[in-house]
Amino acid sequence: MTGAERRALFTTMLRVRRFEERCVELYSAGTIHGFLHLCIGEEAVAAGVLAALGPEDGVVSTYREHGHALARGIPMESLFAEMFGRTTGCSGGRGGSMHLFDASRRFYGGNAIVAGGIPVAVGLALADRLRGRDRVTACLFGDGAFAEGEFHESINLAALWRLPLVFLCENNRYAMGTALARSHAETDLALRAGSYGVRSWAADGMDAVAVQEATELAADTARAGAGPCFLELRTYRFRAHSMYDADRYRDRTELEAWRARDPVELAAAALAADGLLDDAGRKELEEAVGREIDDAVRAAGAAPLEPVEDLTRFVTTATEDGS
Amino acid sequence: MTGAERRALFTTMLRVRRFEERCVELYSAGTIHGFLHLCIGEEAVAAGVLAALGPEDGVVSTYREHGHALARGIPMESLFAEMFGRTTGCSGGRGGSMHLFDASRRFYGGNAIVAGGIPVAVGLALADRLRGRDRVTACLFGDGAFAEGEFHESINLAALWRLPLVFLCENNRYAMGTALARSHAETDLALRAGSYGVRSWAADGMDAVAVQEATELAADTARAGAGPCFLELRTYRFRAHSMYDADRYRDRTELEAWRARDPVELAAAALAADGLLDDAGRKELEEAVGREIDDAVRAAGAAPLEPVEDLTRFVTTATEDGS
Amino acid sequence: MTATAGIRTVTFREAFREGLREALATDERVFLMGEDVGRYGGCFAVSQGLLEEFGEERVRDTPLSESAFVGAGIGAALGGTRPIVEIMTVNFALLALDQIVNNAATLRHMSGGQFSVPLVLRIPTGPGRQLGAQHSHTLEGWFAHVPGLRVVAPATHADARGMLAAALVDPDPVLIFEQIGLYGVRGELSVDAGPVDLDGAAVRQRGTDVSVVAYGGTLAPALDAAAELAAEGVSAEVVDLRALRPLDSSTVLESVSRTHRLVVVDNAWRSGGPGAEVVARVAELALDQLDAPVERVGAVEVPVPYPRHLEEAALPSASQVAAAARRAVG
Amino acid sequence: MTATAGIRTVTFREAFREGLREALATDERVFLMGEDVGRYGGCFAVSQGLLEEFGEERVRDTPLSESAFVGAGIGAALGGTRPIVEIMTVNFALLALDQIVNNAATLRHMSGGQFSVPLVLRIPTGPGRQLGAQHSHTLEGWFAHVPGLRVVAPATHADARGMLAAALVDPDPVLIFEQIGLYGVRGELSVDAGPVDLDGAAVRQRGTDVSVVAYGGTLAPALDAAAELAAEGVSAEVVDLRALRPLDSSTVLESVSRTHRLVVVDNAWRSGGPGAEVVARVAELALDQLDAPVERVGAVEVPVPYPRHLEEAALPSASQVAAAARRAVG
Ligand SMILES: Cc1ncc(C[n+]2csc(CCOP(=O)(O)OP(=O)(O)O)c2C)c(N)n1
Ligand SMILES: Cc1ncc(C[n+]2csc(CCOP(=O)(O)OP(=O)(O)O)c2C)c(N)n1
Ligand SMILES: [Mg+2]
Ligand SMILES: [Mg+2]
Repeated sequence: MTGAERRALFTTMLRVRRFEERCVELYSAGTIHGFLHLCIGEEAVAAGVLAALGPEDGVVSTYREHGHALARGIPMESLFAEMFGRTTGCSGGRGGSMHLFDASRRFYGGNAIVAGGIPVAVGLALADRLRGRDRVTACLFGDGAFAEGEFHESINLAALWRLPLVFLCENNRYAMGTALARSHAETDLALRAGSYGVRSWAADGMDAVAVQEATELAADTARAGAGPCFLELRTYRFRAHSMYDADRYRDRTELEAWRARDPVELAAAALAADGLLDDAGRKELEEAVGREIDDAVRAAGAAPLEPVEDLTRFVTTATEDGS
Repeated sequence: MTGAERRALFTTMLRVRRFEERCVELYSAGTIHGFLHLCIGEEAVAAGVLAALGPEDGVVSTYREHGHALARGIPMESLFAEMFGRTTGCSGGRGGSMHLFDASRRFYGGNAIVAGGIPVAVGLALADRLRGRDRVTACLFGDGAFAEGEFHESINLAALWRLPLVFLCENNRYAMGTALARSHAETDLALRAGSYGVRSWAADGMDAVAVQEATELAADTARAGAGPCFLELRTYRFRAHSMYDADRYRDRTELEAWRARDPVELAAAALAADGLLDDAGRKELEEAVGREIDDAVRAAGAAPLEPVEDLTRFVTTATEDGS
Repeated sequence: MTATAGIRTVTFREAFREGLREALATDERVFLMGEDVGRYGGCFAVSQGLLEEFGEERVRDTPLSESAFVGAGIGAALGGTRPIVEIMTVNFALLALDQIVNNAATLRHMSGGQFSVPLVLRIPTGPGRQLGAQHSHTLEGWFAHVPGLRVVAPATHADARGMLAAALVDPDPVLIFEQIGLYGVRGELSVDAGPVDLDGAAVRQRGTDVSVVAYGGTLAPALDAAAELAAEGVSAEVVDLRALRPLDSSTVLESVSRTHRLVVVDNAWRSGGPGAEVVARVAELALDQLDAPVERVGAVEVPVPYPRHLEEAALPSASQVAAAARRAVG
Repeated sequence: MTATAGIRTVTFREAFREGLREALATDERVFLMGEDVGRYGGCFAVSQGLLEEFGEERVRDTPLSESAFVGAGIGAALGGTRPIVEIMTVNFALLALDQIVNNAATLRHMSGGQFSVPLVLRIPTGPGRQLGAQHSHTLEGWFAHVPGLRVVAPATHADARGMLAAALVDPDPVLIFEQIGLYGVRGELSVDAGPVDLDGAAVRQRGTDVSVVAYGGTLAPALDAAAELAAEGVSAEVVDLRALRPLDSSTVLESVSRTHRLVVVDNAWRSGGPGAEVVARVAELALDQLDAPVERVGAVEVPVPYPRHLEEAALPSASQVAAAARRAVG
């Protein structure tokens, strides 16, 4: 991987980290509402996975999708605007944090039902196969989703039909307050996925380079017609499940051990070691990201709210125009 | 296994076979209605599995459960009566062929939603654990059910909680008209079940002795607290999926190859070879079974229909007495 | 299939199949998927022959995985195809409800109008075949509750033939509830039958004394009841709702404003069935038009029992409809 | 929790928790299971502390597997225990509908009365927290459609405290819909509060001019509206349904026979919501008592939007109830 690519990964992670830190402030200030799930600690997954995809590929994600959305290239301004409920939001303000969508970037959300996006991803891949299009669909979900029947039905279907799909399980070891070993009789998720006859392996989810390389391999395999791949990305969330969570179910020492492998700082250190990022460069980048965020928040905050008269828009095509 | 036990298995299989043959006649004659799914060809599973269980153990089955019900000891008369819709039926006539129940024998049906009984079986096993009772629950289902999410959620739950449960997958290679390899990316079901961290193996489902021995081992393991076991019983249905099925999706040569391993005749031949059943004995048995069926059909046919005024009984406890 | 002067006699099954064949033949984006739609020919033989004609990529047997293949239909619709997904019977649709409610019905809205889900779900339904409590559900009312879905119930051969094409043109999800009990019923169909309008109820028989509102599986008993009533000198108007969502209340209201009496018939358990909504709309918008208490004819509130005599007693019938109409007429 | 002379002030959350603790303490067959009910303390902190008190066999965290653990609750109920299963919110109950409809509601009937399913499902519900289209469903009406289920919706502290004990005594499945928005609301509760009757609506406020029928999450806006109306000289009677199945229509009919005007309020989409059934019963059984068109106040037929101003506009409010009552009074 080139130095430029590694720097790009780092930049993405930094943007995600600072973006979400700002989200926390805005939530506390009462500017963002509803549920807010942060991926702080998991930025390497977002950066690595999305860097491995092409613009024609599809992406299906969960309610913990800020990082995926940013890494996919959705502008910060439209993400903030979405969370502010403004018309310039990436979902027109209708969705909020859990429902980020962007048709132009084939970003299919933003699904708040655990595992609910997985069958949809199977269908996107099926459509590509049927229409003879050379693209893959990347489907992101958590370790908790792996316990849902919908995941199992879906991976069997995708494997059976050898669809161009990559299952990306973001294993942060918890589903809300439930630890992996309290959700799964067998906790080696990559091993289990292999039982569906798909290529399946795990990668270090704190290392963006490893994530990108693994995802590239998986995507290439799927694209080549060898059927879906499953990738378990082992990571950890540094913050609570959502802004409502008092986070009483985790051991502080466990958290600290994972924090020692902070993906942003790991990448920074590696770049520094290879002479690709010095203190001045880091500072410059931080400032640029800070400005990007400030500008985005300002613009999003100035964007209009949808008039109440338009309430029934977007229910069906017939009501699209508020009629 | 003793000769007496082997003869008992054979007798059970013969009773199931002749019982179902009579069902076909009664269906054609318009005496039995609704859906009727036969297990002809799969009798070794019914005989072997049920012989391995004790009277306190629980049984959960599917709509293809005549054999399981008979082998569990539910009298023929109450099974016929059920299919005739009579009050003396094992479900009071309310259920029909797909919904055979018998509380006194811990036979929990009779579930017509594919995989729908599996979570219930998990709960029965959980109750035994919670109440400190030394029993196991046997859960029977098909190869098609293995594709349903409910199966996967359930086996994970049972394995996670190490419940005294035996999963018995009656793999007859078809789910209605869909062959195993068109339902499953990986067709080795026992292998896949093993990925849940449960003991899992396959047995010859045309050999009642093998089925009984495998089930005994599985039940003992589960009873001993080692968690659930999964058993794949490889078998074949000789008849169509149901009485509605024109059976156009199977190759006749495949069918004939399996018929050559008819479980009833295999067992008869083995008994004969070991001097445990001669022609006279077989004839005597056939006659006894024939009489049992004749008597049962007659008694069932003479039983009363429920008065229409009682229509709303059995909805809730409050309506139990038709009030 | 027999033809005379532009009209032929077909079964509902043939009418549905003709719609399917035409859809597959005229739009290469269309495909059919579901349990046993291919090799088996469809649980009710509706798709018989289509696998042979269109191949297994476009007539696609699925594993038993209702949630996954309905969700895959949603994704495939998002991906630019036109999936027709068959759920073998409505009883198994419970397993796919999350996908239908939370994705199919909702994606357009949640995305601020960016995404359409042009999915067609075919859902055979209808009790009355002695299949017992788990296989006799009538649940179209549940789906009709959900904004973002369109719910139709063809009760004539022309609707059976033509609703699919119209549904495929709709950029939003359409659920077609097909009456299993009608599949074998023969009736006339124009040789050039084609797409029909999905919106709007239809008055199937004009009358002046009482409005009988039915749809799908209850249109036939409603018409039978009307015939029975006619013999007694009671003129019943029979309205076929055709669609439960959007519900065309104006046709119902217009009819009631002439007859001043209302009987609503469906196969669902009475409490909270689709009939309740029809009654509620009239009570809101045309209360003063009613000259008699409203009558609902639905299923008795019991899981459908297996024995024929109890099943018959549990389900609505033409004679119950006629009796209700008589009470209304007073 | 503060106490004076036999009365203390508690939140709904505390009232629910007290019911749970009592159930676990007094009957060793009782256990609680669901996603995050244990270590997390319950998604809404209702079961906080119970794991520590009763141990992990009886306060049982489950994997994300709604169908399996609800079905396991059914099996455990059949097996002689008294499971209380929490579905984290009603939005996820869609994934368990098959188990609820086809097993919990049906096993007694299908087995000819041999089996009881003494299962209690706790289902937090209620929109209005800006959670968007997938997390704001109001679906208790669907469950109320199904024979074999009992569906209750506590709207007072006494009901929150006492319905669980009554539900556990019931040999059939009981679904308790808990209003998330009420959890933090304080109110008075007797120190010796205990089981309450599960059947029967309650008149929460007497009035003479109009009957406002509500339950669960809409009782508070209904009472607020009544206060608003009282200030204008309109006397509204407020009926709390308490249970949606069985539905106590007699209390509603009795009220309407005095006020001659009806407003029904629920949080569901109007078409096919539970309010339709209330209206239908009145139109069937007491049409001649109505002096004005019936009014329904429900949610606008749109997936619930995220932004506060749109969400507020989509959901029913006290002022909408008051306006409807004014229209009814004329
Ligand atoms: C079907 C369903 N059940 C429950 C929930 C509530 N819930 C939201 S996130 C979550 C945990 C999911 O864990 P995981 O899949 O590991 O993803 P993570 O949150 O760790 O990213 C739960 C239980 C839900 N949204 N959907
Ligand atoms: C959830 C569900 N989907 C579809 C059906 C219709 N159906 C009944 S049996 C069956 C095939 C089941 O196959 P398998 O599990 O292998 O059992 P078998 O019939 O071979 O014994 C199907 C599709 C059903 N009853 N339930
Ligand atoms: Mg997780
Ligand atoms: Mg099979």
